[in-house]
Amino acid sequence: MIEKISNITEAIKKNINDNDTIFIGGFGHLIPFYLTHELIRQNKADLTICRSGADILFDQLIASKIIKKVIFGYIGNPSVGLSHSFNRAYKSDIIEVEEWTNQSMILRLHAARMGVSYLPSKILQIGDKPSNINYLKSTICPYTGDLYSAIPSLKPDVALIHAQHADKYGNIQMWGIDGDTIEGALASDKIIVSVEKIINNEKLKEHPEMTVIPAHRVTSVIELPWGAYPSYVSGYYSRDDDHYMEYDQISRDEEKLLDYLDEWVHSSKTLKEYQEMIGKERCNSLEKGQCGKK
Amino acid sequence: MIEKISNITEAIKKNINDNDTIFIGGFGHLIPFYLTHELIRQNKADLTICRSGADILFDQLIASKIIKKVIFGYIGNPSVGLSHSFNRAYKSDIIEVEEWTNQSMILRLHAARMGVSYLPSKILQIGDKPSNINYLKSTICPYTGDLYSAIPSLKPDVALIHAQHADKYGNIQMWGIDGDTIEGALASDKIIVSVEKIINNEKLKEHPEMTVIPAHRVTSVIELPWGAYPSYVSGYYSRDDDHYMEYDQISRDEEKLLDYLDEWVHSSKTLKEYQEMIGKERCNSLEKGQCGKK
Amino acid sequence: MTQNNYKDITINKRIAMIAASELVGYRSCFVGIGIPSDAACLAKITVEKNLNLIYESGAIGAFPHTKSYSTGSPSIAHGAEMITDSLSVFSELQAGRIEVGLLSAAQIDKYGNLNSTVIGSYDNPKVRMVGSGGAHDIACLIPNLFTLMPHEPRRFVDKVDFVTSPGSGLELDKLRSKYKLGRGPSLLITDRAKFKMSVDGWYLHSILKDFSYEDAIEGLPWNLKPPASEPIIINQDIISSLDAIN
Amino acid sequence: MTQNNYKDITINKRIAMIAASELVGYRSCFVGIGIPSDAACLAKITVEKNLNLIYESGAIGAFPHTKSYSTGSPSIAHGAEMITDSLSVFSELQAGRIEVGLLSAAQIDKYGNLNSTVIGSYDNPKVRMVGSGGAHDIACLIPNLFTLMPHEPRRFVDKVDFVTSPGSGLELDKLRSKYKLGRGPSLLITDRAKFKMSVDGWYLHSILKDFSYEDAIEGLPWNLKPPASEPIIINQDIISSLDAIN
Repeated sequence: MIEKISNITEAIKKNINDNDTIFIGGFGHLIPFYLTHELIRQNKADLTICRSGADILFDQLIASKIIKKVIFGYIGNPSVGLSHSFNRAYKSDIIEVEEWTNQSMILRLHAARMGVSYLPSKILQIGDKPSNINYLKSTICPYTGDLYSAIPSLKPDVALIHAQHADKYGNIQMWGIDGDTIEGALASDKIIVSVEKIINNEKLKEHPEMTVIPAHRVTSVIELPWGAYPSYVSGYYSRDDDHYMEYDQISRDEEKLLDYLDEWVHSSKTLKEYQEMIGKERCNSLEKGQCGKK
Repeated sequence: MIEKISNITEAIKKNINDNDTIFIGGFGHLIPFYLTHELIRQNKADLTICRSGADILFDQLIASKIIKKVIFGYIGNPSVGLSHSFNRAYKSDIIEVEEWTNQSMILRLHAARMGVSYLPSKILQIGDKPSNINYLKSTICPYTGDLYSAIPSLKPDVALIHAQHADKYGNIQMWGIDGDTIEGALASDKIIVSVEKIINNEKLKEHPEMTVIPAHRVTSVIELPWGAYPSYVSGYYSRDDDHYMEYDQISRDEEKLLDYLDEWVHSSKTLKEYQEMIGKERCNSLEKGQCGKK
Repeated sequence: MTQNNYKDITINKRIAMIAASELVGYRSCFVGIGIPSDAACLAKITVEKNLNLIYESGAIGAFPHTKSYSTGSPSIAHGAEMITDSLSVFSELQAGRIEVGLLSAAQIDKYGNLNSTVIGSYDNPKVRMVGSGGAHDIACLIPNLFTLMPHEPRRFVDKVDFVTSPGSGLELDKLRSKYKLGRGPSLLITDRAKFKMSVDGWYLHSILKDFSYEDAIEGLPWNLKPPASEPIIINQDIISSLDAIN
Repeated sequence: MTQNNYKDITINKRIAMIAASELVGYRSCFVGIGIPSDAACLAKITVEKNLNLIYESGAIGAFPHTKSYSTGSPSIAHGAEMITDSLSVFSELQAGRIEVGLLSAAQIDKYGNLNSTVIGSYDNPKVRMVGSGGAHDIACLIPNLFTLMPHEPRRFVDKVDFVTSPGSGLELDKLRSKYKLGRGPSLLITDRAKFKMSVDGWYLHSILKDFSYEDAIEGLPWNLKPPASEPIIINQDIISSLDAIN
């Protein structure tokens, strides 16, 4: 069997090109922070990033000026505030924006996953449409005459996601909150996955219903424990809510944010350095925190 | 919380009317034999039954003359042979038939589950179409001009399914092969579920990712161990392949089939009688047989 | 605690307690983080134990005991009866299988249109906010929609700057019927009063005990007559359980 | 075993061994029960260890060690690396994410059209069969399609009674391109020979060692010239593993 285990530098270098459209997984849970930071460290250019609900990882990518376009249903720092880097970029017109809603983003990915170029939906027929999606068209049911929006498919070039487990062949196991992570991964041409732990194939097959992406769809797997920090991983560690709140303060100020990125991204060239940034004490405390089923 | 536990007589009497359209779960695995036989015992009339791949349970319902119409993608006795009762009824024109393919049946249910009246698909545009679905229409993508079949939604009145576990509030847990069981259940207005075992709510919440239908969608839950025999239940008992093979011989002959139905359906008025028909020895052997994860 | 003056209760808890009272009889509720989540939890532990809380992250039968920042937070997953994906939850929403939804926003207007996208113009805004998330989708699709707003006059406007989540009223009702959508917001709950929707927009339905008519309409830009209904008195069970929510 | 006469091998195993040889280089294969499943298993344990077997029941990375009656049988679930639902598997199929498919049927014609629905007319058939199942869907959508048929002359016809699973050839190729479908059957494998598709239908590509040209075309209704290619010799690993399949 082909082995898919890679290292983060190679995986990102080989599989992601400037101008690619990248789906980034994680819905509160399992956000691939460390894996995605590699895009910044490698100074990729003109990327389009997409998902339904986007949080501070999107803000960091935008702040790093490697993003040409952002496609989303929500962008902010959940329950804390706004995405300040996005807002600055939006107001100064330095990024393209395509703004949908969470359901329409998920339907866009679902269409791609299902292999069709659009799906009918009742949403986005009333209310204001962001000017960026004025191109949205309608469709009509040939049986009932029902009127629908035609939600266009969105097929990313690459998905970056984080999960609990993989085997060396690239079968991915995940549990807990999914959101649109699996949908977005399966909609994408390439899938790069960081995991908390590589497990063996025999152990994986004890729970085939926990496998969410089959080996033959996966491009690369990288073992990156704590790779989802400051988001969380069910069964491993809790969410660092404080980090999100501090980020709100920091990201209001471009200077401070550059320092933050320097520490948490540029200087964290190895996973070990990232884990040291988090710190032993904080790790211990988050491991004891609420994080769901082992 | 509302408790959903019921007995089979009441659940079927109250919730299924003559002329209803009924989705029947089970894809090789988890076929709700005993629960569905109650339709025959209660002598319901003019039912429409539907699913993607239909096996000998459909044959038995058709033989019992309670079926007005059958909607399917496949109908037979898998790897053994034909659905003889269906074939007799088909040739003598005593049932209406609507014949699709497995994928189109699943998309019909998926459309209903998603709350839209059709979904676009590439299938059913070339090849022969059964005359019963000459009404199939096409649709065109307003962005790409791609041509699609418009697969019409199918929203059953009731779903009858079998699963491993439920709690008393009606949360349903299932693992192993699903096929279109969950899709068909969630597409339906009412959902009646037989299970191997009622478990308590605390135990169920230890594995929220195993819950496939939430309590508020479920109409009735009935504890019916061995209710999926002669199909199988992952973690409980294996498939009785011999029963399927014997059924092929029996169902070729209408007289013999009536005797079979008398024994396995009409005379099995209680679950205990059904279990006695299976027999202790056979139960023991099937429990030891291959049946997947506990 | 019955003798308590409702004015001593915090703003968020006052909204949650009125909203919880309105959830009696419902079985399934689409909730977001914040006051909506608090209100639904409060209903579930008091007056409507049959309510299933549904979050867009895919958690169903959830019951967060601690503060949640995201609909995907550990506290939402913890103790949920089912965890599925967002597609499934939004599909249930579009299929009309979720009975009631609770929404909040930065701005609300006379017809219940909600804005969580921009203050100012879309292309050149004064404030750029978080966008719809699932709010537009819920506002279009849910059969019964309650809007929850703290009584801060700047949030109440004649016309929102951007209609993220469409409202109701004569014009929109026609479109909602044409597109087979939900009937739009039927109720607006503030920390002082309850408003119901008519073809002409919100009218003041009833006022929370200990608040006056003047309190209820203070700074609101709409033309609101005194209510015909009696003051709102909250079920004692709900009042006693207010400490259980954040 | 190299000295063995291939005629001593059972019909089903001869088909499976030729088909297994053709699966080299593929990563994902949509398989049904019977010879298709046997062929894919044989390839997986010998010449193509990277092949992921995908069943319409939702089992992926499956590897049945005992006889399976249904794609949902315990033996299909047992040892699978992933169990998802049928919708997911058919979605992967429609999205062009599964590379190769194997199909069999009651009848096959010159252009690879397959029939598993009726013998005779649809509304008044001589024999009513099981219908498409997933066969139509696979034949429309899969990028590479191999058809597997025991050499029983009655199964080979000029025109099938009902096109359950559409084939290829000049007319259908145009439609396949118009609807952005898979390219249709490219290969027909019997227990005696291998046929490839051209715009004019099947041509005889090569004959299994120990069989003659006359054996290969015996009773077939098509005009088939002797093949240009050498006889088919099967990889020794495959031959040695034939006992592992049913």
